This record gives sequence, structure tokens and C-alpha cells, in this order.
Amino acid sequence: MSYKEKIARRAAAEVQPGAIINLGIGIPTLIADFLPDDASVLIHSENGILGMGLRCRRGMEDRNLIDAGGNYVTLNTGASFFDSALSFALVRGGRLDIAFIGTLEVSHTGDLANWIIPGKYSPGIGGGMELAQKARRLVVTTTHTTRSGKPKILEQCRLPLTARGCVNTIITELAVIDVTTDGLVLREIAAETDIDTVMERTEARLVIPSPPPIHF
Amino acid sequence: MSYKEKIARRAAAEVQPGAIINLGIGIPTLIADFLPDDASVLIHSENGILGMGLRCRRGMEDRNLIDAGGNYVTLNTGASFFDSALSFALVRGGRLDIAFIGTLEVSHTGDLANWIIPGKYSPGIGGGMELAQKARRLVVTTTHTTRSGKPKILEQCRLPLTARGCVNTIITELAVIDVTTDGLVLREIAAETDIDTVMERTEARLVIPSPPPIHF
Amino acid sequence: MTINKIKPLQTCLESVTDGTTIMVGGFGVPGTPFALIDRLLETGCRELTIIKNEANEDGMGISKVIEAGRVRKLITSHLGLNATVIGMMNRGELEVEFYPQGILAEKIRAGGAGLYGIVTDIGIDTLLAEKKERINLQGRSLIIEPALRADIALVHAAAADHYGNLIYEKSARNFNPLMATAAGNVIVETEKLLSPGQLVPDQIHTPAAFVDSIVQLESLGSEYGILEQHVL
Amino acid sequence: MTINKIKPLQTCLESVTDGTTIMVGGFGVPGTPFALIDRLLETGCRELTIIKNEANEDGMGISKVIEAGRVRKLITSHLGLNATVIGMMNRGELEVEFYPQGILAEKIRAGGAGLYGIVTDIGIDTLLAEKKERINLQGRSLIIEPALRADIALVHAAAADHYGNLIYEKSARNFNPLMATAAGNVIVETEKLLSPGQLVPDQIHTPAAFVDSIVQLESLGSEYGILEQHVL
Repeated sequence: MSYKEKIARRAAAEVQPGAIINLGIGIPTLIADFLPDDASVLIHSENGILGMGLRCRRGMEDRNLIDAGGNYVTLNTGASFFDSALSFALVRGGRLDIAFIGTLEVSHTGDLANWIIPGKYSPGIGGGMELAQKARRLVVTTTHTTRSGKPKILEQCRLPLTARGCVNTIITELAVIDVTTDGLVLREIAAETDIDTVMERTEARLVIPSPPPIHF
Repeated sequence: MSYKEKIARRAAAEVQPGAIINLGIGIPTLIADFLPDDASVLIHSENGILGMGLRCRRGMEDRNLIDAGGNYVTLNTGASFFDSALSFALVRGGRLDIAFIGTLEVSHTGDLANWIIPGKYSPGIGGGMELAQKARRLVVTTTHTTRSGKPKILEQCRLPLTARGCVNTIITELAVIDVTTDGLVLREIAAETDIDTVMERTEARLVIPSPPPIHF
Repeated sequence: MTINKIKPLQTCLESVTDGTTIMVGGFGVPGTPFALIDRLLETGCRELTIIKNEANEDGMGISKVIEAGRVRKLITSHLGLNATVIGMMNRGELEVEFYPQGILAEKIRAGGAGLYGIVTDIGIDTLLAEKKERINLQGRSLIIEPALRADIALVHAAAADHYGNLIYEKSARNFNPLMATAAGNVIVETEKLLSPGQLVPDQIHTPAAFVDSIVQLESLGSEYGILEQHVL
Repeated sequence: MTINKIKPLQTCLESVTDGTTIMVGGFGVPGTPFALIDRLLETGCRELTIIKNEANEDGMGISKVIEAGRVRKLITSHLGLNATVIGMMNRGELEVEFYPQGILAEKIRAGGAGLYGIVTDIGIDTLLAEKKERINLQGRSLIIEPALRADIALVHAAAADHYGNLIYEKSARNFNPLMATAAGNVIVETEKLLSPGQLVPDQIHTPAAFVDSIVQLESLGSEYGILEQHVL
């Protein structure tokens, strides 16, 4: 299992039965593979689907059935289609229980920055800003550091924000961290790591709870 | 044929093939009986119908199919149902070609007053304000005077307005009057009347065009 | 474990208390959730704020709750077919707030869509505009209408599945799909209960995400039937 | 004489001129009106303003019109799958105005609903809010987003009747029903043409009132098919 799959598997455990969830592009997309198989969770896709299934196996594609990233997908029992206005009414109106989202940076107060690197990367906004700001719970799934090893979990975001104070939980290959009024609380750490390693790779100060974080 | 039916018949002649129209309560409701039978006109009803038919004959009622006044109605070919938001989106968005509406007063500049008599009659607003303000063409169908013989077509409305400058044409049992930048132009008069009688029963000044009004 | 939002009629309104704000679907008889309204009356809760297109006709539906003195404020569009409620309003026994019908619909829709308000020119030259918040936009003076939400929405559907997917029938759709998005607790009575998968995804009017509880109607009472005073 | 809005593909875009503002449905391939877009390209009109969720992928759909230098301004949500158009934007060859996807949808819907704008808090703490009109409502500082309308909307439907009633299929619905309300001239390409009465009134997604012209697609070109780069 790749580290991305490990993150996705741990993230899937955050989903309660009956939840309405949205899976952003990147690692969040992998979460679908680790959800229970019994249609007890409904996946929302920004392009107007509730009850989206897994990615479609080759040869079974329906030209009219894609996710928001353009991938061909299947449909689960209880699914419905709707227009783009209702799709985001669902998000902004408070009916999306959890959004899983990737990020470039996240701050110790739960600020999220994932949509623009001025002068380098500015493909637009998409649905991310609304998902970040309005999901009842926002779970960031991300590698703990950048490819060059720099921390992504910072005291303050340096990049322009997607939304302020929106992140509830951060899940990486090393740790599960909750954003609380007391700061970033290290809820769990990966089996193969230790608290010192996690703290070293995190710029923001981490609160070590008592009892200490369990392994996942 | 009653005078109300005469007004309705003359009003029906204003409807072009392909038009989307709305018929208010009272005399406007009768217009449906005088429209061509070939589904070339689609009637809009505020409660979410396009392609409404005539009032339903006794014994054929569908409990889920009423007009905005509560009457049981039939459905024409090409009909659709929608919610109350889309129903008025159609009106405000400029897709309603003609609204026919009753009135208490109308002014020489096309102001309409038909929703409230302070202290005496105030049942609410309903869809009338939006129909008056936003129909591409607003045709008032009304008796020329009140039951006590007082003019309804006034220099200025005395009652609170429904909408300002919204009326395009006034059709009564006596006359067809267009609201123009030159004032109220007497386009047609009823067969059994004359210009003097119409002017006598109208408070607002009427412009007599040349050639003079034809009979209807 | 699949999703199942079915609840018994007797317990579906447990969260109503004195002072609750409740949206009620329907335009005349079609789409009015009479069984849920009767249950609301049985709760005995008072000082309610009701949001409904009209107040049904005298002695029917939401009018029964208003006539019983349980409603402090009614947010509505038109009461033309209910002389009893107009009388209560005129005697000061009921506070009534009127909106143009489509603006009422848009305010509710905006609440459901997580917007804070809409900008409109409807009623701009009338009494209605007098106390409204204004804004200048593109050279026009316009009205800001704040969004409307409720604690509870009572909705009538023609059919529902266990997930809470809904379809409405004919002119019974009206305000129901809008209100089904605009309350924290959306309670639906349905004429038919279908198994998940029986509704065609392209034909669903209200997606399951918006619905909290489904009550299956055992039978339709006489209030759901034809109203003799409107028969030709 | 019944209503018949069928037009030939060759003449359906006669009202497009240089500088026209055009909304184009679709989210990726599903719902993109490729045949109408090809016809738009053939008109040779320039200085267009295009409103579309994204710019399709390089070399496809609306991207062809942009790549041909016909578009002055693109109002959109995200260009992540189109490096060519991002390059044009970065080199200053194309003006691009970005909105959050659901706010773009609401701006279009508001235009279609005859509203002047919406009030929202989306993007309130970001760069986006910097040049926006603000309003204080119920103690909050909020953003006013003006409504969007276009001269022409190009829409893809799964089926239509001669009146202009439309249905969409699966995720091809997306922006199409919204845009179908928000332009003075709504032109629809349809995969299937049905006789009036064949569509079930409760299942119609766009009522006939909003549609001006219907073009029946003889066949679906390869652009409508499966995109190999997205196959697992």
C-alpha cells in the first residue's frame, strides 16, 4: 500500500454511516476505495451527482457520467443528478457532512491555502473555496511535507488563502491532527513514526494530548 | 355573451401564436376560452405550470392540478411543471410575453393599483406585482368603471401602486386603450358605444388618433 | 447498513418547541402536508413563526394551527382565500409579513443555497420598498432581500425512497423543493414509499442530502381531496 | 399551428456578431454543445465574451474558439485541464475572470431569474474579495455578486420536443439548465427530438418558455465520446 493509500484509508475511517461527503482531486479521490461497500455513505460530486460510485473499469465508461476531475465513474443506489446551482446549494446550505481536500499549506488556526501560487500556478478556483468554507467538517489529506521536504503545516500560511479557519482535521502519512481552540492537537501518529519525527516535520507548534497520541 | 366575456374575447385577440401568457384572476381567467384550440399558445400559471388548459369539467378534477386561483384545470400538449422559484424566474427573466391582469385603478402613464385598499382590503401581494412589473407586455382587462360608476382610468392612481408605468394596453367593455408616450390612445371602441361616452367615463385625458378608433 | 430515514408520524415533530420557525410547503391543497400539520397542531406548541405561500382556506391545513392561536407570525404571499386569517390579521391577533410570491420563493431558495440575500427591483416603486435595505448597483437603486431559513420544513412528496430522494406531482411541487433545502430539519410526508433504486436519478426533484425524516402516509385524508368550492 | 422551434445548424447562429457575449453549457465533455461550438467557430466572429465553467481540454470544444483568437474575455471557474488556455491567459492573450464554481452558477441563475445579484460570504477572507462590492447585512460584511446574463446561450440537451421542452442526462446537466434561463437567445442542440407530449411534464428540466431554437444533431461526433486520457 502506497503512502497515499495509507492516508486515504485513515481518512475513510473518519466517515460515519449516513454521511454525505465530497472527495477532492488527488489523495481524496482514493478514499472511495476504502469506504464500506453497503451504500451507507453518499458521495457528492460538484458537477451534479450525489451517490457517485468508484471509478469505472475500462470499457464500462458512460460518456455522460464523470466526476468533477473528468474521470469516468459509476453510480450507487440512491443516486441523483442535479444542476450546478443545486450542487453548491447542497454545499453552502450545510448539507455536506465532510469534504476531503488536498492542500499546499495549512496553518495552526486551520487556514487553508491550496488554489494559487502567484506567478506560478493559477488555474482558477473551481469548487474548492466553497467546499473549504462551507463543508460542516473539512478534512485535509496531504503528504506531511512537500516533495523537497518542507513542512506544509505552518504557523501561518504564506500563500494566498482559500478560506480562513476552515480546517478541522489534517491527515498525513505521519499523523492525524485536529485543529482546536487550543491549537493543533496530535491525535494519532503512524505506526512507523514517533512524536519527535512528526514535530520535526511540522512548522506549527503541536499540542501533545494526555493520554498521548495513539498509533494508526 | 356577458360584458366580461366580451372583454375576454377582445383580449384574446391580442395573443400572437407562440406566445407565453399569464391570466390573472377575474376576467383574465375567461380569456382561455377564446384562445385558438391548437396549442399554439402556452398558458403560465404562477403555481408552477406552463401549458395549462381550460378549467376542468365536473368529475374530471385532478387533486394535484389547480391554477393559482385554486380552480381545477386541464393540461395542454407541451406542458411542464416546475417549482415556484422557476415559475417566477420565467416572469422576471423576461420570458412571459403577455400578462393579463385585473385592476382597481390605472393611470394615464400606465401606473397600476390593484393590490390594496388601505384599511379595507389587504389580502397580500401574491404574484401580481412581479407579473405587472416584468411581463413583456401588460394588458389590463377591467370594467371601464367601478360598480358605482366611477372611472377606473385616472390621471393619477389614488391607491397605493402595484407597479409604476407598467401597463401597455387597457381593454374594457367600452374601449381598447394603449398607453403611449403621447398619453392614452383610444385604439378601438365597442360597437355599441361612441367616443363621447368613452371619454365621459374616463377620468384621464384620451388621445383620439387619426384615423379615429375602429369598432370592435 | 443502508440509509433509512423513515420515522413514525407520532414522533417526527419532537424537535418542535414554542417559538420554532417552520416552513410549510403547498400552494392551496396540492403539496400541503396536511398530516404533518395535524401533528404540529397536536404538539400544542405556541408562538410559532410559519412561512407558507398562503394560509390554506378557512378551517383547513395551516389555517387550523393559526385559528388555534398557535402562530405568532406568518410570513406569506397572499391570503385572498382565507377570510378568517385576514380577520385575525386585521384585529392584530396575528403578525403577517407579506412578500411578492416569487420573491418569497427566492428568499427561501437563497436560504437553502447558503446565500445571505438577493438583489431585486420588485416592488421598487411601491409601499413595499419603504423599509427595505437598498443598494446602488450598476446605476440602479435596488432592494436587498435577506435570505430566509427555518428550524423545520414540512414537505409533501408524491414519492420518496428510504434515502430521502423525493419527487413531487404536478402543481403540488410549488414551494416544496425550495423549502426542502432551507431548514435545519426537513421532515417529509410521502404518499408512496419506494425502495432505493426505484427512482430514476435524472427524475429526482429533491436529492436525499436535504431530507432528514420521511413519514409514510397510510392513507390520504379528505383534506387531500377535491375542494367542492373550486369545482366548475 | 403548433409551436415548432426547430432550426438548421447552418443558420441557428445568425445573430452572433463580433463582441457577442455567449454562455456555453457543459462541465468537461458531458453537456458541452460541440456542434454549436463548431458552428460558432465557422461564423468567424471575434472579440467574443465566453461564459463557461471551464474551457474544455486543449484542442476540444470551446478551447478551439479560444485558441483561434476569437475570444476577448473568458468568465469561468477553473482551467486546470487546459494548459493551452492557461498559457494564453498568462501571456495576456486572453482576459480571464474567475469565480468560485457555485457562485458562477448562482450569478447565472440570478441573471436567468431576473434578479440583479446575490449576497454571499464565499471568498470573503481571500484575494477574491478585494475588489468586490460589499454590504453589511445582519452584522456581517458580505459580498454583492452581480447577476450574469448573455446575448446567447448554447445548450446541449439529451432530448427536446418541438416546443423547446428539454431534458438532460446524468452529469451532462450541470450548467445547461441555468444558462438556458439566462440569455436573450437560447439555442439548444439535442441528441433526440421527440414529438410534443412525449416528454412527461413532471420530468422536464427546462420548460419550453426559455428556449428559442432547437437544432437536432444528426449524429454525435467523436468529441462527444469517451476521452481516453480519463479512462482508468
